Amino acid sequence: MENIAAKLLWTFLGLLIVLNWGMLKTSIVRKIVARVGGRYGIRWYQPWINLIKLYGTRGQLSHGVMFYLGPVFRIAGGVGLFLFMPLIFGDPRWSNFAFAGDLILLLYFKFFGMLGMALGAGEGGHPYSAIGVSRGLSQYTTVEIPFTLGIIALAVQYDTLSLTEMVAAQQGGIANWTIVTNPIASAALLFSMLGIFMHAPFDLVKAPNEIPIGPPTEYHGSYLGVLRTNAAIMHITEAVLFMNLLFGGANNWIELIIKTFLIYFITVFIGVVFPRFRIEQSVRFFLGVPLILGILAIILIM
Amino acid sequence: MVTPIYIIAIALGIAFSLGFFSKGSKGIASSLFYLALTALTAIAGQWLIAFLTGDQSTVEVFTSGFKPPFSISLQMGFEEAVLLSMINIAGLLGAVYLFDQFKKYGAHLMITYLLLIMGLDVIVMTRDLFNLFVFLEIASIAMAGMALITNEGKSVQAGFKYLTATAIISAFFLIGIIFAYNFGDSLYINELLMSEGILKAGMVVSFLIIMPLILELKPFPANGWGLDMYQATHPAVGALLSGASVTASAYVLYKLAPLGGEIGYQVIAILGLITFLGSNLAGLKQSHTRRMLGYSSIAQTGLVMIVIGLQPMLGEMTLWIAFSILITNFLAKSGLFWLAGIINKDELKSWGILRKHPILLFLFVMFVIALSGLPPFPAFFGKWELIMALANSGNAWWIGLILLGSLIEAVYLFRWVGYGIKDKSFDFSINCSTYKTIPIYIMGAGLIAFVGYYLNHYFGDVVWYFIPLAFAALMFILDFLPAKLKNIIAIIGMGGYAYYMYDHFLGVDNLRFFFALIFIVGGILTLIPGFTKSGKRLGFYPAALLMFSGLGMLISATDLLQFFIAWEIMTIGSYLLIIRGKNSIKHAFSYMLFSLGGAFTMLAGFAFAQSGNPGIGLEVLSNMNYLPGLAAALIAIGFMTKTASLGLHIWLPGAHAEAESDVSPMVSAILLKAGVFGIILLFIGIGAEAATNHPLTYTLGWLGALTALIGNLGAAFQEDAKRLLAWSSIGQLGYILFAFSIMTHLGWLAGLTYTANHAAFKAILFLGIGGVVFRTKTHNMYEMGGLIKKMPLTFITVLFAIITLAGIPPLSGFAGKWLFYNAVIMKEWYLQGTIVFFAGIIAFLYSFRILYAVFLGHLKDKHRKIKEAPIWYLIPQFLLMGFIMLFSMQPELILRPFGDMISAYFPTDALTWDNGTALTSLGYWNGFRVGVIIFILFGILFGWLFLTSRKVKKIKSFNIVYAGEAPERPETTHMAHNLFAGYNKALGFLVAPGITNIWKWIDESTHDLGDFIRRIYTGNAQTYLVHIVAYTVIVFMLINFSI
Amino acid sequence: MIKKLTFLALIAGFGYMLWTGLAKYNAAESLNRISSYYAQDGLEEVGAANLVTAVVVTYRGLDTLGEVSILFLTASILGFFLVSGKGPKIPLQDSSEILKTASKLLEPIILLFGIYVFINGHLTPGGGFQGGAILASALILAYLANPKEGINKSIFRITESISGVVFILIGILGIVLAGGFLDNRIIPVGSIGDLISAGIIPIIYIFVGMKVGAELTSIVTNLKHSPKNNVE
Amino acid sequence: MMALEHITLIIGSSLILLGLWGLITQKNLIKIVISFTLVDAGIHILMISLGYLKNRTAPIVDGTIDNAVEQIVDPIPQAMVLTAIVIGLGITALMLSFVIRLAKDKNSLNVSNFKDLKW
Amino acid sequence: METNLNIILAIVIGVLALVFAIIAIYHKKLSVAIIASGAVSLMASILFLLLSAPDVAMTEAAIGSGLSVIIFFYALSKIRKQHD
Repeated sequence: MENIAAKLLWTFLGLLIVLNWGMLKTSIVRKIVARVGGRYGIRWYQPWINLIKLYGTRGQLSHGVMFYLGPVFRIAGGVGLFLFMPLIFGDPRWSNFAFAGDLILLLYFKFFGMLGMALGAGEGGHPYSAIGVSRGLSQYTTVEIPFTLGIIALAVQYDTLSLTEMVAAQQGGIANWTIVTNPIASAALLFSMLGIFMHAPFDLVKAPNEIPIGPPTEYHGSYLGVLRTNAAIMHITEAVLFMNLLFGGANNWIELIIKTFLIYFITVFIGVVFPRFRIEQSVRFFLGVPLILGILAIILIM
Repeated sequence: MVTPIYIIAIALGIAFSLGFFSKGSKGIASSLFYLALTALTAIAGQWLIAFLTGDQSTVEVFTSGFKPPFSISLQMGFEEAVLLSMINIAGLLGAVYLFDQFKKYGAHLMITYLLLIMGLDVIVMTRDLFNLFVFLEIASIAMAGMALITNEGKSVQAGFKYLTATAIISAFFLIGIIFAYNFGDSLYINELLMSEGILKAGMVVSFLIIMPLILELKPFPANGWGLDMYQATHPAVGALLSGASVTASAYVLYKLAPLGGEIGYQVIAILGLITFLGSNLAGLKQSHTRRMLGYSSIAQTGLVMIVIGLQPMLGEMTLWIAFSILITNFLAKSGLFWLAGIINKDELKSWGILRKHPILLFLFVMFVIALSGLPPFPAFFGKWELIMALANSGNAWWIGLILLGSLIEAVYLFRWVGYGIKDKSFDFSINCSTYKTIPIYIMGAGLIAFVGYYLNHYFGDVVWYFIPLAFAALMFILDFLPAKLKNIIAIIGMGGYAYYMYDHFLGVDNLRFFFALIFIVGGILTLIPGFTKSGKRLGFYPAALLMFSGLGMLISATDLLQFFIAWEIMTIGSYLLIIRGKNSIKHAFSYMLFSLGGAFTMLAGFAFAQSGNPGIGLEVLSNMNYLPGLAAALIAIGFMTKTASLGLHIWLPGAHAEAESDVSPMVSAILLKAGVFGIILLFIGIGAEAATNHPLTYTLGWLGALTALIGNLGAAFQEDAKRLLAWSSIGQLGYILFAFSIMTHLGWLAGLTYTANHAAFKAILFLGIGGVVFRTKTHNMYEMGGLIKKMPLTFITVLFAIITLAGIPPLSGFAGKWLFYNAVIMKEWYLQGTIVFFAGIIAFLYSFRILYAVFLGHLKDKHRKIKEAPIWYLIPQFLLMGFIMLFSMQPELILRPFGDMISAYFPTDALTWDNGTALTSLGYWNGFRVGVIIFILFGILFGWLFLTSRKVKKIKSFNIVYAGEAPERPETTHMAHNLFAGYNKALGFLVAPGITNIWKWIDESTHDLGDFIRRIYTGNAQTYLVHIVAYTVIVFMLINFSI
Repeated sequence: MIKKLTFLALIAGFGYMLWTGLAKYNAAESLNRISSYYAQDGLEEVGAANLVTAVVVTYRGLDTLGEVSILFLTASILGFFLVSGKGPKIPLQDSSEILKTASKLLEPIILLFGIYVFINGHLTPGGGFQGGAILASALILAYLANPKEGINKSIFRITESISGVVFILIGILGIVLAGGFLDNRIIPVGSIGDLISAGIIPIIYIFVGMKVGAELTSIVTNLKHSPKNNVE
Repeated sequence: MMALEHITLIIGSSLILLGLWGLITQKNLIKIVISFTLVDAGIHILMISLGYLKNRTAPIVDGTIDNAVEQIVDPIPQAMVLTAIVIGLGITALMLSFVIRLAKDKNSLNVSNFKDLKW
Repeated sequence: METNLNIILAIVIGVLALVFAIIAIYHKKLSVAIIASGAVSLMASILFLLLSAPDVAMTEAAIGSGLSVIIFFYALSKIRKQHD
């Protein structure tokens, strides 16, 4: 009984670290992107201010239960993903509840948040939300393929589906990181990472948010705060997922922070260079090179 | 016992004496006439009873006091007694039916009729060749005379064609007789059959005797004259033609067939096959009812000819098979002709009038089902024995062609039934005077009596097997009760059956118990919404119980015959259910065609499987030694028509969508599992060890994956809610097929989990959407929207079902996906696995679509006042949701028994459990813990958000971007129409109706072929004579130069 | 043109078929088993001098019964079928002088000859059918000669029925008294050659003769003119 | 010269073939019925000639025949032909009545005008 | 009987029968055709006599040529009367 309480404490602590690191990362990345654009960018503490302001204001209106449940599903998805993700290798304190489910659980749990958000936006009744959701779902289906192919290739290579064992197999120097031992599967996974993060070239899904009358204006106050926290946690957790899969996991927090930042930076780096894709283009893109890479990875291990 | 000679004496005596009565005294004449007919039937009946009670042996009746070769003799054996009673009963009932005509035409017509019946009787009995010729003449002249009853231009032409044709045929027969007498030195048939003189004289003698008898049976190219008689004469004449005269001439052919020797039999069989296929094909394009019935009865005669032709191979079964085909044709055809007489309109559509007379409609549907050779009617048992015998003697081609022919026949028969049940375009009324309906009732009763006889004959000892069928039949009788009462009776009946299944199968054979659970308990749940319906709801409960009894019997079937009968009964029941939908004639018709096509392929598969094995038990599937690959493939195709796999799926969207709102869940969630159960049996038969890379399971794997992909993709682009769910069923069934064809422990475990999940969530979805459709009266999703406010409970259940469908973690759907992943990786089927995963993710598209378009978005004005779905729709949904919750929180409770079931067949690398965590060699998963974490997490966050924004104001969905100004057309803001336009552009081509076009092309080309074939009947009497002469000469040339 | 050729080919084919049967045929030297039986003890058993009659009436009595019923059938079909035809009433003009006088002369002779033929059908060639046909031709001649009188339909119908019923009764008597249906040994066979011999055959042939005569006249008269349509 | 029965066989068969030819080619209904009678006549000739035995007399046992078995022709085909002729008459009569009725309907005797029932 | 005279007679009668048959089929006037068919059955009855079958000859003569010709003519007259 007591180790469960301790477990909860450590997991909560882990969550706080990841939350703050998430917000710090967004501000650093926004500063870098601004610098590239010749601007100063936001202050490093801007995200914290936003959060405090959002949670401070009182929510004024709601479109019904489902509108409520949208953000709740979203945050539950983000935190849930975090809970089942082993952060630090070898240290039981930081491997959260990874023992409850393996890689497939993570794979499918991402959908929990997505579906919830889709329904919430739908309930909002705003026409653009439906368009945004349909774009997101369509794009996501094709992103999943190279990702699944890569996962299967790794599962066969390491002969396991549990993430902790995969990380264990990658210990001992860069030589036996997956990126080195199985480059093709890693390439496929990296391509799909771009899609999963929904950053730059594939961020058509969140495009309506930028227009003032987009769904987020409906989500204000504490709802928007919840969405912001979830965004921060999700980016870090997904980065940790790719770290564990491809870059040999982390033995301590510093290694984790550096690696997650670099991983996230890959997407930002590509995002800045490429213009935004239309849905058919992104769907066809993912059915092109990434798919071939994925199939190649499978054939190699066939 | 009255010597049969009195049949002739009475008939002729009274016929001659009828001459006394001029027009004046009609009363005495008609009473004498009916007396004569009853006497004839009595004599035949007396002999039949004597034979049936077993102590009577074949009797030879001599005339003119001398022994046979020197005088004419009649034989009264068991076959003759049976046929005589059939002919005389047909005569008596026909006379009752023609009561008004006899009153109008008086003594002369009575004489003709009496002589016709007497002629047919003597044809059956006589053992003398020339005597046969004389009485054949009497029968054909009398029949031509009967054609003149309707006395308008057309029937006179038909009579003329009939008379000229039979005259030419008897002329040929006369030549044959004189040859036979000259070379065989006798006219006594028993001697002729043995005489070597005929064989020595070369083929022409036996040819000239057998060919006229074949011509008499109206073989395919040369039967224009026969068809016109069916079309233009009084329906009672048609009934006599197809009932009595065909039976008599078929028996004569059977009597004289040995004359032709080995080649003779082959020729008869081949000509019979050409007739069977040709006239069925020609029947396809018919719109005139009686002409179509003519084609169908000629096809049945063709089938009887095949049976006679295959006598050397069938041995003593020939009579039994021929009898079962003839008795069905006799009872059903006469009934249908008499019905046609009552309706006396020519178009097929006009049979919709029968909807006003339920009893006649019931008889009509029963007759057609009996004719198309479906169980439990005699023709089916005949066909079954024929196919089995053909398989045992190893000629597969015959099986294929015979089944193809019967499928074509089923096409035009069921199209006709569709009109009968559903068509409303009639504007006339019919008079059902008693003397016209009594014969039909008697024929119907006769058919049911024979069904009882055949069932007792085949399943005498296992009669308990047919209790559910009896219960369904009981519902036919109770159909006059109010719907609610019938619903209660049905549910109690199903409950009793569930209890029987429970204590009969639990622990004994868990696999069957699991499927019994889905079928029967699922059935009860889907019956509950029936309480919403008021009034009588005629025809629903018998059909539903027929389907469920078929499903139940499928489970408890021990051999191939029981399995096949259960399969067909289930198909008939589901067909009668689906056709109840408002505009579901076309879809029910295509459903029936695919099911029948599948059933016939399965029958062929069973036949190949059982050939070479002693019995026909289900274990025969495990050691097929005659063309095993083909047999397994055929049986698989048969089952796949029910699981709507790719290529055989085009019937499903229409059939499930157009069915009534409480029929769709029955048909979709439960009926499809019958196909799955079949496939499991087949795979058990194939056996685990042989299946590592068995070509069939490999192809089925790929087929399952592609079906999943196309099914889900198809669902994503549907506008109609029920069609979306139907397409999704196709996708899910593709999953299940894929899972089972992996043929490993985990694969089957995933399959079973999926079957359980699909049964649950598909029932919820169809019931939920059924409730929505019940309230909003429309299927199209873009006309719905915002129903979450009005129907919150339905939204909850549908949300749960969608989460299970998509396989999102906390709920049991994820268990299926997880097992899938492990099974695929261990089986190394990576590529197929990826397609299935891609399909799984597409499932999100339509999951979101149905939730968004139906429940979220803007509430339409016309839906402002609708209430929540009726309570009867919600109860089963919540019960099923409870099951899903149980399965999600405690997966071990269900997966462990599944595991024990499967380890009997696949012992290696099973799923192992340690306190709640399922372990496979690859990964681990603890359903309970994952569920608890997520629910707690969800609860905390929901509570926190709820607290921080308590005093929030509810805003109507219009007060969004337009700041309170409701847009004039709310539809524009509910973006439910063509939701995935972008996606459609990218991947839409995959769902283009390619396969539907292929099937449409097949359908059109067969119809064009049928149309081309029937063109040979130009209507010119002379051409028909040319046909007869040409047919004889060509067949002679072929035989002559082929020896 | 091609049509004719195909028909020709068909007929040639049929001819070839017959030819295969008849090519090697040449007449048998001696009677086969059945006909030699008829020739030897058939005479004593049936006692008819004319063996063909013996075969037709007793040995193959059922055929004759069938044949008579065919004529009866044709007559009744014409009866109910043509009678209902409502053709225009044609004025019956009188026949020519020669025909009238010749018929007065010929009629009795033909009648006498017809009756002779079917009375001793069992002795000399001929029998019920031939006699009946001759009788019919006599009656038709009479009718042709003076069409005005018209034919009293009912007489023919009654003679037909009576003779038919008698024929059947004789058949049944055959079962009761002698060996089987239509057996002719109901009354003693008598010696071959004299008038009253061959059992019941002469009586059968008398009735058959009358029946055929009546039927053929009614068939012809039905064809000739359709009497007032009396079918309500 | 040729045997008697060979001659009659040839005549009989050619009569049958002629009758069939008439049946198939002639358009006039009456001609068709006539062709039927020709076919019947041909068959009857065929039957009798098949029943003929060389140098034998009619099967009637009057004074001139002492030992019937050696002297008479086969009586059975004759009995059969007797019945066949009468049946032939019956059928011809019925056919003619049909022809009368058909002619009344369409006022024509050409067989190709009676094509109401087709396909 | 097989006497030479009979054989020649048979050939002549046979040929005559065939000629009458051809007339019966091809002649334009129906009445001539009918008479020709009567003649054919007359020839046939003579042939029957030659084949020593007197009974059949009488029947053929009486019914074949006699009655059927009458029936044909009556039918022809009836059709002609309906015509105009």
